[in-house]
Amino acid sequence: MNNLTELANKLLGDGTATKVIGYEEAHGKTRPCFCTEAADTGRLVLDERCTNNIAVYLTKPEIVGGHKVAVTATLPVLRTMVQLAMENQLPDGTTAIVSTESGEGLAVLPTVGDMERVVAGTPLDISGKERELRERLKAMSREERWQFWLGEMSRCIKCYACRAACPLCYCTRCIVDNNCPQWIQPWASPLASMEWQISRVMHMAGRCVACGACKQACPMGIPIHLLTLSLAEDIQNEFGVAPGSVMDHGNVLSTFKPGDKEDFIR
Amino acid sequence: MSKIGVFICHCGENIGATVDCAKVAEAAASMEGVAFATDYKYMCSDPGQTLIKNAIREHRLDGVVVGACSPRMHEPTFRKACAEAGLNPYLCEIANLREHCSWVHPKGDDTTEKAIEIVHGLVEKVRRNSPLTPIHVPITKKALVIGGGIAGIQAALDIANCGHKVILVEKEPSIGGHMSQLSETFPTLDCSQCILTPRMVEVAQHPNITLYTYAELDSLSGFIGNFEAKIRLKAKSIDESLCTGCGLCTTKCPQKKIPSEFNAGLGRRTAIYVPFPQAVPNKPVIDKEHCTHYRTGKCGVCEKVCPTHAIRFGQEDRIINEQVGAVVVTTGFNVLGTDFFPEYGYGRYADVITGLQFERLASASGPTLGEIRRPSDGKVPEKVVFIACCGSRDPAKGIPYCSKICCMYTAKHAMLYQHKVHGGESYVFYMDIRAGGKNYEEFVRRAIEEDHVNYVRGRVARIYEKEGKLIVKGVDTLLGATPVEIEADMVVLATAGVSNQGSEELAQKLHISYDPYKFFAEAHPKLRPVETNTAGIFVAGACQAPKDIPETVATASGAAAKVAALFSQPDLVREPLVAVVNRSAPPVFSTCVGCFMCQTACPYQAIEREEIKDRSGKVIKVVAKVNPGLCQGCGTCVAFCRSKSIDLQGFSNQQMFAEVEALLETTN
Amino acid sequence: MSNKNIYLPYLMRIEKITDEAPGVKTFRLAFEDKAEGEAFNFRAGQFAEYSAFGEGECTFCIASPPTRRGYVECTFRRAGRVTTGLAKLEEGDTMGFRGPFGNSFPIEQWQGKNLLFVAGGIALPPMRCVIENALDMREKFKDITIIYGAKSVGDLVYKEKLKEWEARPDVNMVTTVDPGGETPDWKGKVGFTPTVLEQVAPSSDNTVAVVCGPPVMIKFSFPVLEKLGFKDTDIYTTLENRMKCGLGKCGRCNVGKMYVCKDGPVFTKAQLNGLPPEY
Amino acid sequence: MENLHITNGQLAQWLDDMRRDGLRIFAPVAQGGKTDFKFLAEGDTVAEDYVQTAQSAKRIVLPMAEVLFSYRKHGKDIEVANPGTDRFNDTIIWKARPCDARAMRQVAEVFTRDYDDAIFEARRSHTTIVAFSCNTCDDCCFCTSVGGSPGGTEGSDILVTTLTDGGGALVEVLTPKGEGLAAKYLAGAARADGIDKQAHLADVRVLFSADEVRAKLDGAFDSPVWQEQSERCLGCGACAFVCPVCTCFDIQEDAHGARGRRIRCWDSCGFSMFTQHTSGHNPRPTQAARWRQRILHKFSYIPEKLGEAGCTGCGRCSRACPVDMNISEHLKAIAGHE
Amino acid sequence: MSNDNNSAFEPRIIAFVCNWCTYAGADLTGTSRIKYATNVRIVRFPCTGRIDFLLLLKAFASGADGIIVSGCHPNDCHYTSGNFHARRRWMVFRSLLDTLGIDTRRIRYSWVSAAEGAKWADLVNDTVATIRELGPYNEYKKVADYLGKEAGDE
Repeated sequence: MNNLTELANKLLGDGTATKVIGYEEAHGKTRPCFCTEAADTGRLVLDERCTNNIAVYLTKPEIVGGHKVAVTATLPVLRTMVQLAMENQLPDGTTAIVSTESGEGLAVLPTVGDMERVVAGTPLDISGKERELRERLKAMSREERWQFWLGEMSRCIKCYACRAACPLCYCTRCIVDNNCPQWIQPWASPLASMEWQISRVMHMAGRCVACGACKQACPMGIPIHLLTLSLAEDIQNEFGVAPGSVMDHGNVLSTFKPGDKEDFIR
Repeated sequence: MSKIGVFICHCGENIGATVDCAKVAEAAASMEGVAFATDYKYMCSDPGQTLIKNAIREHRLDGVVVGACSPRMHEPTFRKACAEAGLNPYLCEIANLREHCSWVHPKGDDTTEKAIEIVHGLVEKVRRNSPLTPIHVPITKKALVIGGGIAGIQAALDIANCGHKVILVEKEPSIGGHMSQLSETFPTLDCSQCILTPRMVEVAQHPNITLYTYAELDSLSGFIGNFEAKIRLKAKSIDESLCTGCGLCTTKCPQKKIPSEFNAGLGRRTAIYVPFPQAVPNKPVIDKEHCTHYRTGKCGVCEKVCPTHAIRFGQEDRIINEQVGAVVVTTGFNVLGTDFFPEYGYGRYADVITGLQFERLASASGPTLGEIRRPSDGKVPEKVVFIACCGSRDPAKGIPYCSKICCMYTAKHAMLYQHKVHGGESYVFYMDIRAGGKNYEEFVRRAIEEDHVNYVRGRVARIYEKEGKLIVKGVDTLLGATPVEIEADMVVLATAGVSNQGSEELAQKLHISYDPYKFFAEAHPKLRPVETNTAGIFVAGACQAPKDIPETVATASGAAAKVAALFSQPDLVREPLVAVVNRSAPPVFSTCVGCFMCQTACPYQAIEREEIKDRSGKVIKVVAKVNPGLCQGCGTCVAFCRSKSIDLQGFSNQQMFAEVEALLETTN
Repeated sequence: MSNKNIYLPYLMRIEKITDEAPGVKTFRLAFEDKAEGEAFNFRAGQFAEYSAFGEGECTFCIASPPTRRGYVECTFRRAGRVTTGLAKLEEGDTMGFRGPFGNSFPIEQWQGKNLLFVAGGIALPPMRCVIENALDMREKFKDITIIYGAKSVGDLVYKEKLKEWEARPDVNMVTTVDPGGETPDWKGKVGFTPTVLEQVAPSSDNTVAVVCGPPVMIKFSFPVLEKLGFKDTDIYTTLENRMKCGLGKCGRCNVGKMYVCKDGPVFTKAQLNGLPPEY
Repeated sequence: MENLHITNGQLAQWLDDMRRDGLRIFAPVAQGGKTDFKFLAEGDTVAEDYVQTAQSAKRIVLPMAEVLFSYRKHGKDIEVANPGTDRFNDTIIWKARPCDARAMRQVAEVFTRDYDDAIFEARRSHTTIVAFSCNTCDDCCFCTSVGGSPGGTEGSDILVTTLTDGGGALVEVLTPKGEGLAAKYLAGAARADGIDKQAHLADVRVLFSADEVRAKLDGAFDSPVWQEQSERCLGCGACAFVCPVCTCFDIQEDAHGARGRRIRCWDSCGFSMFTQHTSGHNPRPTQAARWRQRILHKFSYIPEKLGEAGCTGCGRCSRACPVDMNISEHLKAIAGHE
Repeated sequence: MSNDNNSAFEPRIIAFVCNWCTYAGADLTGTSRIKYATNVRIVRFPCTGRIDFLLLLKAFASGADGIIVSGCHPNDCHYTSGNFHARRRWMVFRSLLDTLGIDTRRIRYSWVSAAEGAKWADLVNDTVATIRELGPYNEYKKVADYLGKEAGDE
């Protein structure tokens, strides 16, 4: 029995949790799984292959209703949990299980405060391929960017996998399902898809933890995470709020500073 | 709405000469949902209004667009007319064809076309209007005044004299505030206590005023007309009903070396004390921090000597609840201490004092009985230097603002010194003399010209002690930055007026905003100077910014008038143009998901949490709810809400969306 | 291969609007194209898709009976975008109509039997069609009993029809409102519809029952009927699943092996027993 | 109908010729890390190395969004414009998979039963499907479990089987439409003789029996299996939108003032809003109920009508699913469920 | 991207303004009889804080060539902070639009107080001139009419 299984069993056993949301291995990848009893926990894994953001389940009454939940949290998942807590969406008594910094051991974070401390000590770093893509996009002319995104948006099939996979898209009724007025055309077309993405990204402003779940979920391979990443970076530059960090009060868009920049206002 | 009436006003020539009004009406008649359209010379005239009313009745109109002057002009007129004809007034919209069209464009097809499009936009908007009814909020006609200085006293008396109950809360053992500490007041030099004391007594005796001294606000909840205040009555350790205020305890108390707050640290008081002889109420409190009994369990002299057995050592703080309809915040200000100024000795030199301390020296009730004697050795100073703008107007000290009162009181201090110490020499170092106010400039001139106070324009760089003298080194900028050095016996610093201790905490309890210096912020600096952004909470006096007595009293009376106006209504009637969080049938209840980000965006604390429960009382979800008593209808929350669960009545998403699309429709 | 665009609605002129209850209206619609109107046939129980141009399509039954030709009527409650759009229309305005769709009440098979109609609230319209159809051929049926209930007096729809039916000697008309929903001058019964049904206790002998109403009313009425001895094959109701196309294509109203828009909306209780409870 | 044997050069030439003639060709192209169908434009290269396109070619006959009719309001009158069916152009779907071609039949069944959908019919009649047999497959493929084959001809107008030994391709001309195309572009091609097509096909393992699944599903409505399987399902529409068989659609309004259009657009039974009434009542309120509907519809309800599963085993849903809702794994479980 | 046919092109501009400052300022422009271009259509909002970013997109989709968003100067907001919230929203929104390649030059943000009648006229004239120079926003309009053009083909 590995450490994770042991720990999960302990939490299930001592009543800390009645359901563990974690990852299991399947088809050469990992995927989310749910354990409610010791017999289930043997399949739990937690390593760098775990890329789904399973915090998405924390806002689903069907999953968490009537349960005390423990989540085996990767860093993006943990960031999400802290953000969810700030938005009153983290179910009471939710516990996080994380790998310790060395990667060897496991730690239990029983409170949001504990989670915040871990998150605060691990700032987000946008690098590698994402950085490259972002730089490439920046280097384009405006017209080129428009053509680039128009091309990408033309491939969108409006399946809303980006919405479904995003743990911070938890609205009871999404704006696209609101037809009074019909803010966004409900069918797939470049404009409707672009308007949807603009809405999604604006709604993510200052909230997105840059986990990349949206991109990973997109069956068409549209790099929509570039939009949230770009915005997150701009917000960090402008307001000093880093993606994945939590403001103690409100949100980037629900607060302001009297001295905010206004060089674009004439 | 689909029986819209459109009424195009010529406004005489004002619109008619530029816009083809008949054509606009004709175009409007063919718009979807329009049942009736006409034009008329003067819609706002009686016949014009009658025309609208008749059309509403005759065509059973369910919406009206009046194309006329700015809605800021006649929207109320036309809405009233609609109401008189039985149409909900909020189903009437005004198309601005004058200020936004005929007056700014030349006569021509483009202008008429624009007028048609403006009308079209509003027709599409009004088709989505909903009938609204004004919001009635009940009012508890009792006011809470926080702070018993002159501002609080004035506000309490004014409100009480209007026949309303007032609760006045003061954190010190006596009301009176800073004004009771002052000697004479500028520019009349009348005795501060002489004019204040009668007001203090009036407060104590007023049947409409309940006075709580040695008390502080614990918390405030609710909203305009309906606040609940929790007030902490700190334990005075006496039974006030038994105490006669004879003062025997204070004379017998063995702890006599406590610096007196009232005397700004220049005098001493006992542990059981009345802050000053004219205190209201004139009953002592025990300062637990210094009392031997509280510290060691011994002593108890006061208890023994008290003839009425009024001492209560076991007394505890008490919290009382008061329902009030309005709150006036008059918590005043403070002055910086001398220790704030390294260049002037960090407060180490006993004879470098603040202006407030000088007031006590000059006061007949002060520690020197009104004689100017220096604190260190009690000698009468022969040379006194007054330094204005100590801290004020000094961004480096973090106080860029002007403390406003210092110029005047410094002139007064110098003048009082000259009056009391004949042959004495006084110097005032200043940056600018700001003496705006009735008889103020004359007062300063009198100090200079009649009392021969030496005004030196320049900064003092340093003060140091040398052989019992304070060496004041500065420059005279009017003499080409000539260095000036004065051997003074005493230096008085006009230290900056700053916000009172705990003001930030209080602001947070009250949900009112404050500026970077923690002075409370008014709702509008010009037009709403005594209101805060939280409806029903008013501010007055120096808690907003340093103010002199006349201004303090004026704002206090202003705030009182606002309270009286609020209380003069049977209930509070508000425009229904407020935000609303949607509600629907189970199982959805509301599309609000309860993230409460809207709460952080609302400038008015108008968004509350509502628990939605099932039949058994179990909470199913917690959603936002707008308190219509507090909401001012700015709509910031509406634009912020991700799921569009909040909408603004009168400017709803559907209305604005339709108006925008309609204004652009002809291009499609 | 037919070249007809099956999504294209008939254009209908609104001839008459009746306010039935708060938020509830009845439209009488006439075909813009007279020839289309003359060729139009339907059966009691069928439904149609009604368009408010600019808002979309919405599904409700045809409320007028097929025996009265030249017009169709529909009754709806203002709820979502489309019904709100419809409610804004005025007499003389044009709207769209696509239908008739679905199956119907087998009214021919009921000849010679007693008929019991139990309806609640806004569900009287689908019933009205079959009631009037039956009344128009009154001699073919035995006793006709109508039990109709609503939340309050104000919520009763078809107030004129109710009076008309009440006045007929050959109809046993019972109206009821939920407790608390009565007005001082209310002369009908007070009580929930299933309860009143139990009180009235119509005989199940040689009787078919048609039950239309909100899910909760149906849920409580079925056991009462069962207790009264009605067989599942003699109890009819209509399902109101969400629909879009009405043509058995869009997939929305699929319940088990049925498409409510094509195989329904009329089902017997016996049929419902074989369907997953997804309605 | 005949079978032809063409060289690799001829195969390439065929495509080149059609492109040169300006035909509308809908073919797999690598884009954004995925291979998907698109109308070939100047410079596009038809993808070679891939198992399956992200989407099926379904949108040629059932676009993601299409205008059903348009209208204009004039006061109280409405003028409706039927866009007609003569606006469509001939389209060749190049390199469809046999599973896609087979799915077309099921899609067509929906739009032609009871009421003929003229718009759909017109689109379909303008479409020619040139399918390519699968030489390779992956773990998500399971056409053989649902009655299909990597070399199945059903639904195709022409089926091309590239020969794995590099010896060109077998071209099976299956319909008159296919014949027309072959006559024009493969006029000189040799007749195929003795080619063992089977030898060149991918080996798609049979994972379960569709009949067994169907039999199990008959009494499975209340089974806990739905809850178990769907727990991780996120409720997005990716599976339905990439599915070659799914046809659920929505009818929506595109209205701007006096003008408007009625639009048909894709929808999915996986969305919670799909069945939700205006009142908020939802006959399928949980993801478990929606997952059950998806499986029952494809493997129980459709077989009842068509005699075969509403699934051709293309495996796209499994590949597209962000949380690995692997359909064959679930079906295997159902087949083995007691 | 300039337009060959600029002289014939009349930009369609829609202005989103707050009731208390800019709307009143535009009223003052009228009262002062200062003339400006007819191209602008004003939509009145209680506060800039109320203006939804989607409404701006809707304006472009409906055929606007340019947009003005204007409200109270900082610290002058009738509701204290609506304009501050709006300012943040527009900062973030602009950055996103720019990432997407939407032409942010076509959205003009301004503060116009109730006393700045002349500034309003200048703002409108200036915006009209800018948009005239940029030409019609065909890029966006073309995409907006996707169903009419491309989907019919598919």
